[in-house]
Amino acid sequence: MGYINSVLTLGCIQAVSVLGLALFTGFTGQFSLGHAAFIGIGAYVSAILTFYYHVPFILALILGGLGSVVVSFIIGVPTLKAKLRSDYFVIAIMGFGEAVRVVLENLNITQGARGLAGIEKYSTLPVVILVLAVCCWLARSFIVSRYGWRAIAVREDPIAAEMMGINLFATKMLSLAGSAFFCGVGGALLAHFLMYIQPVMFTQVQSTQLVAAVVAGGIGSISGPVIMAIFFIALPEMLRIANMWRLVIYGLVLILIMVFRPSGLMGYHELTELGKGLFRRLKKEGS
Amino acid sequence: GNAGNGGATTSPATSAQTASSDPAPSFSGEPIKIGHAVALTGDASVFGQSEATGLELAVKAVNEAGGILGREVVLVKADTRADPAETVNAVRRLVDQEKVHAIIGVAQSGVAMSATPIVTAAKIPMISTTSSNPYVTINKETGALNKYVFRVCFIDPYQGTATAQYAFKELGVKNAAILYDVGSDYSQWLATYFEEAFIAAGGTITGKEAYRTGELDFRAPLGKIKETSPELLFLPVTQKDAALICKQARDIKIESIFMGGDNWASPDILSLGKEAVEGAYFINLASFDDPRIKGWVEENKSAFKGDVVRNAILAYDAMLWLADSIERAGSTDGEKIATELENTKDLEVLTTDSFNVDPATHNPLDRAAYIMTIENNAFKYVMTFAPAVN
Amino acid sequence: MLELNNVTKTFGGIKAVSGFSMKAHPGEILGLIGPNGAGKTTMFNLITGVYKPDGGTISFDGENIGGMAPHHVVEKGIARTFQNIRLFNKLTVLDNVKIAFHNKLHYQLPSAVLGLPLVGRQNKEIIKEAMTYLELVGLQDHAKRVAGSLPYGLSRRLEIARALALKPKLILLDEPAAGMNPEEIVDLKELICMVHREFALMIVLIEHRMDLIMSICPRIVVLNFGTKLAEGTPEELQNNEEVLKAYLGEDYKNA
Amino acid sequence: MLLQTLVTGLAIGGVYALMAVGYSLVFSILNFSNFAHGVIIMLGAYFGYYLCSSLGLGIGASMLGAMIGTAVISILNEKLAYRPLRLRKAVPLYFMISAMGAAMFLENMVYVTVGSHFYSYPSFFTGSISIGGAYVGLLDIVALSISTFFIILLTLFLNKTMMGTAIRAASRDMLVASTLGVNIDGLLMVVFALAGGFAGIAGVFLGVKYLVYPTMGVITNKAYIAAVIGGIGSLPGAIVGGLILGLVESFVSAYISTTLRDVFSFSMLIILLLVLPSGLFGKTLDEKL
Amino acid sequence: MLEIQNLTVHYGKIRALDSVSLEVKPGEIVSLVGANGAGKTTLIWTIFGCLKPTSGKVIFEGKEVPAKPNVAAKMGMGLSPERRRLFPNLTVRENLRMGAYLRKDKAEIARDEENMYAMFPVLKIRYTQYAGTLSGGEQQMLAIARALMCRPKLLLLDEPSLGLSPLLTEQLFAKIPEVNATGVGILLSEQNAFKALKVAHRAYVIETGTIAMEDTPQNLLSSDHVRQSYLGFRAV
Ligand SMILES: Nc1ncnc2c1ncn2[C@@H]1O[C@H](COP(=O)(O)OP(=O)(O)OP(=O)(O)O)[C@@H](O)[C@H]1O
Ligand SMILES: Nc1ncnc2c1ncn2[C@@H]1O[C@H](COP(=O)(O)OP(=O)(O)OP(=O)(O)O)[C@@H](O)[C@H]1O
Ligand SMILES: [Mg+2]
Ligand SMILES: [Mg+2]
Repeated sequence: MGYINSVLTLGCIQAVSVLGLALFTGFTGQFSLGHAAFIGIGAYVSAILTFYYHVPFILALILGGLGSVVVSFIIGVPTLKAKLRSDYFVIAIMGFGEAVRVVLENLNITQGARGLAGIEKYSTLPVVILVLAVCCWLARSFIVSRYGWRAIAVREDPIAAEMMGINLFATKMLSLAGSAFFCGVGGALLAHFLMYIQPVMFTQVQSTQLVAAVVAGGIGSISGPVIMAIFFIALPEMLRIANMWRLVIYGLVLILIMVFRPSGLMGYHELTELGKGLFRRLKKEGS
Repeated sequence: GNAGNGGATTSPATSAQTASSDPAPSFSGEPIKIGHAVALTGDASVFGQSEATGLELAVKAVNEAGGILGREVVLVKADTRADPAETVNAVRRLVDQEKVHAIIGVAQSGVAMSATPIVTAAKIPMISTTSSNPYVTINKETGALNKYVFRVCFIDPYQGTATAQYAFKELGVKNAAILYDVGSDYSQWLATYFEEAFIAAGGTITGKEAYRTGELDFRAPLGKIKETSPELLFLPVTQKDAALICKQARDIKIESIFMGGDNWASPDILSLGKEAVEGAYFINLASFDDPRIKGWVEENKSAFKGDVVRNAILAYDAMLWLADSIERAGSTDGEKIATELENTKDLEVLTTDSFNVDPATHNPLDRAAYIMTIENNAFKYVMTFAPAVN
Repeated sequence: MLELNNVTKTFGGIKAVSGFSMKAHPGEILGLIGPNGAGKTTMFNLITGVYKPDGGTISFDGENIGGMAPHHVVEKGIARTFQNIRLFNKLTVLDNVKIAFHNKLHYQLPSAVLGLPLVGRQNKEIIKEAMTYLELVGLQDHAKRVAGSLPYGLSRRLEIARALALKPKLILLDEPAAGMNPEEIVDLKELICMVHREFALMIVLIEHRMDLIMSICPRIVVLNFGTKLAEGTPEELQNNEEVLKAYLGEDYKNA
Repeated sequence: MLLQTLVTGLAIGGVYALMAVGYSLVFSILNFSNFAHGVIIMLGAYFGYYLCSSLGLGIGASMLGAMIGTAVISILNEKLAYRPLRLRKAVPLYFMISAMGAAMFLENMVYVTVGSHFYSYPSFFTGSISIGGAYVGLLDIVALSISTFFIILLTLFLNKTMMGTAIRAASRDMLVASTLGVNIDGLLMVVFALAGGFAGIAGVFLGVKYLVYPTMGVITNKAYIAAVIGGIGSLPGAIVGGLILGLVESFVSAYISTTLRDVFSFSMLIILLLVLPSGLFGKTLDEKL
Repeated sequence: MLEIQNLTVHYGKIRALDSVSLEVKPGEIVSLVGANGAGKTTLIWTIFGCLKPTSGKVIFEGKEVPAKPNVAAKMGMGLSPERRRLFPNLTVRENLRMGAYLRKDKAEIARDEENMYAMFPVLKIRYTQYAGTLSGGEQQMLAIARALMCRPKLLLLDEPSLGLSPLLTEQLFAKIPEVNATGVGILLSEQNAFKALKVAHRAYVIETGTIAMEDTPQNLLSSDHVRQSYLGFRAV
């Protein structure tokens, strides 16, 4: 029980972060290999708040998310304003992720590489599911609103979008900040689940897994990435019997998904019914 | 040089060997399940894989000697990749799914720390092989003892102090520099304790440089260190980094003595470092020259066709310690086992005749610090060094 | 009123537009023709802020819009279509139009993120309105199709619908009849005249299909090598030797 | 120390450059970041290691062998993980994910089959030359010259031959390129063989200079950054970017802080991109409307 | 020289072509006339092997054309595609050279290149410019020129007059018979139906994926149906 519970909890926590990247990558079309940094910021901000200052968990959770939002402006404003090509942006944000880790390793309050131990445990499965549900609602609402339309337009054709009066920078920045918020919340949940955090937990490998879940789940879908996030956490566990081979298989599964379902689990599915249709679909998936 | 205890006592390993010719003992009751949470993949798997061999031999020996409480001991492995999040799943799985009675392994301090809450809640004793961070067994904030968490290795302050004092007193080094990995908690701790102890002993630290995990080229920090011409360069880092650092230091003509921590104790450092590590010193948890374990190492090598690292030896010790405690507890109740683990006295294990545990810290007492050197591309035992603790 | 004054744009030595001046009045349909590479599209790009002019001024309703960011230009009431069609290919036809209303909705970020009912209500109304634009161009039956699967001619109409949905004061059409046969051009002609009437629009039209441009533009500007070659009514231009030589070809004399 | 820092920086930069070239090459045709490149470099290091230490071949032969090995792996990688996506006209994002899958697969295959031990090559080019008090490793000189030589060769190939033109053409429109008679499968085989071959050279140099181990491909991240500095897809850019990154790193390490080095090189990257949004040699081809 | 038998093509579930049969005889100019979405472009891509038909065959000079465009090119077909599809990152000159990718005769290629410049002088002025930055009409000229550089036996032109000025359109339609006179078969899909019919030897009318009529241009130009649906003469 406890084991399944723990895997599910981790899966849902990952899903919250993946939801964030789904906004940025899936709906705004911007690729990123640095979002683990936002998870890290959220984890550290919230953990420091509950650990040193005994801030209530709910508040710490939200502040964790907001902390990531603040940091997202540091990378977002210069790079998105400069209209970097997407590949350049990827590398830039990858470097940014590393830089954040360096900072975490060198601060006193984070206790550096030694890690922060003794964080209170608040992230139980019900809590995590509740947060995930709320986040799904927020993300969905965002997507079906005019802010989501703008993001989708930017993803489809930035130039045409601009000619329709869409401010590219504002749209991308809003998505980045939103995704940072979700990742921050995910990080806060993670910290209060593991009860111990270390900068090495927030590497590019972690960012990669977020991207993998988003793309395998389907660009332009909310439900797909969430399902895939949980699946990708559970997969290595299911493969534990295969022991050494499990990561080999994991890699293979990733390729197979791309080869046989190139638009992901739910690729563009909710997209075609943008607006009312999307709502119907989510309901259907829910049942 | 020879191991301190000199004469060849019959180690449990050798007795296990003789027992193997006997017919297989018959067991009664449910087997006792021991979980092994270990990095089988990832960079740390060099240690993890070897640790697994040591534990397998230990379980074999215990079973051949009739098991524990007449019951067979079975081993369940779970891969941690040395990653804290992964470890939570691995340990949960061992505890909840496999229903193990005790856990051995969790070799890295960070990994052990993320496992601590789980085993504490489940009341499953856990013996860590090589997590040397003092706060694995003790809660840093409250100072309270983690009742179910133990370790078989010595802790970082002890190791840092031992190396510093040995360098100052025995090698007669008056100034030293440090190059460490900021991304590794182990390296950070050891660097700190070495620095403190070396200064306390009367030496000077001429330079303290750091790099980040994954670095391959150390010429820049080494260049800075070279300017300060230290007599000794302390490298509390992994064997891979150590080998590279030594090579590159010699390339840019740094003539200092190199010294390292227990992480150096992998044959890799010899094959990688070659001439550059000649004459270097490091501290170890066991000496391969020790006649007590020489035979065992050979046995392990022939059984698993691989190099043996210290984790194998520590895992073996941990298993014997655990077996003895369960036997004395008379049951597989976690609480009782933990109490017996805590009260272990003068137990005969692979590395020593009298293994004692400090009930206040769950650390082993008087764990010998073996000073090793590298000579003719081989490890050579120098002495067993007991640091003066104030 | 759109007013270009002495506008210049060069690309590494090539003078795409040089010292060009022109005026377009509210409610006018102005034709813009000229040989290939004369600088017509560049002119549109300058007006909409894709390029910054190297010299001269561009003003719209008295405000200088030269070099303004494209999304601000749109806010001033200027919309355009593209010579090389640019639709949101993976979205449906309806979504393509719907997005044009993004600035016309009244809710703000907090209510959007919380998913308040008013968001849904407003969105629904917008969809209805978007449908009327599709009907206008005759695409109502294709509303649910993916825009990328439309044939060339229909894609052009969708672009026009999308531009109209921005409710501009001025619309710039870059070769709207390209890829249409004469019969379809007749339809397009009617469409343009109708929106011109209904929305009291100012239209600037680039076109190489003379059957369209000669019949709906009372005034036409001819561009050559980035400068104005001639200006006048269709009849005047059809008898202008220079225009015939540079652009229309001798055949047109008789037409 | 200044001189030594300079030399150190150039030596590291040379390695980055070599790694960046193969990455840039694949990018220039398929327009995606081939994250499997690092792993193929790692395999190159293993191939070379086995050839020279188990079979006792010389460094030249080992390098050639490694190049052939990685070229084959690289071609297989394309055929199995990218070609199906290509046929479906998938967007670059999907290629990147497939590449990540391939990287994970290959890296863990090495763990399972070879194990996680570290290896070091027998010593080659061990000497060093002293120039005004700075020690220049012979290996670094050899590596830098060999890589410069190959990169020049490759640049000539891409810009001066019909096949090179076809590669650049196909990078924008494979379908139309094939209607002109270009055999896309064949072309990509050449491209991936070349990228693989470069990965092989880079792997062997990395192995000789440092070590061989399963996760050594991670250092390729630096190569990606180098490629961006130079402008992705530009081969001269890859060289210059690599050298610049190497120099910045070694100067920051030497004069500011080793641990904060990555923060500095990252900030430099951002500032550079603010001034030159497509890197030093990258071409911005603004789409004409 | 080109024979199409019962070609049916689907996009997913949508049927774009339904059992189309058509023929281009050696030395012939054949026009395709049809409304937007009738399936002309689909037919042309399928002939070239870029789309896989659900059923039916494309036979070129007695051999079946496989679904491999590069093989079709080798067999002697050339294409100027709809929407131009130039290589924007190559210069004008490199685009032309790509047209001659399969040819080996260096001197001939150079001569043909000069011919193209003679036909479209503006391309010569712009020969080092990236194709992506050309004006729409200039791009169209380059697309046609690139197809001609193939020296094909059969030339497929999909809306070649798109975006060309009236003057250039005249010139283009004057050029088509010239090219044809050198023995090149031409299949022309064109919205400018008058011109397309005037220049052709034979023409097909495509309506929603099927061949509705096949006749000589004279007959089609005088057909009421064609006049009303494609030439803009509305019934009063
Ligand atoms: N980015 C650019 N770089 C270089 N030259 C350019 C660029 N953009 C346009 N040009 C050149 O400027 C000239 C004007 O182009 P423009 O697109 O405005 O022509 P146009 O009048 O629209 O022609 P068409 O009728 O063929 O579309 C062309 O000769 C073109 O090659
Ligand atoms: N990628 C696609 N996916 C789905 N349907 C498509 C796709 N491309 C074309 N179609 C459909 O196939 C039919 C034929 O289109 P095609 O482009 O061949 O017409 P066309 O005769 O060339 O029209 P036009 O004159 O406008 O270029 C149309 O109904 C079109 O919507
Ligand atoms: Mg134009
Ligand atoms: Mg068509």
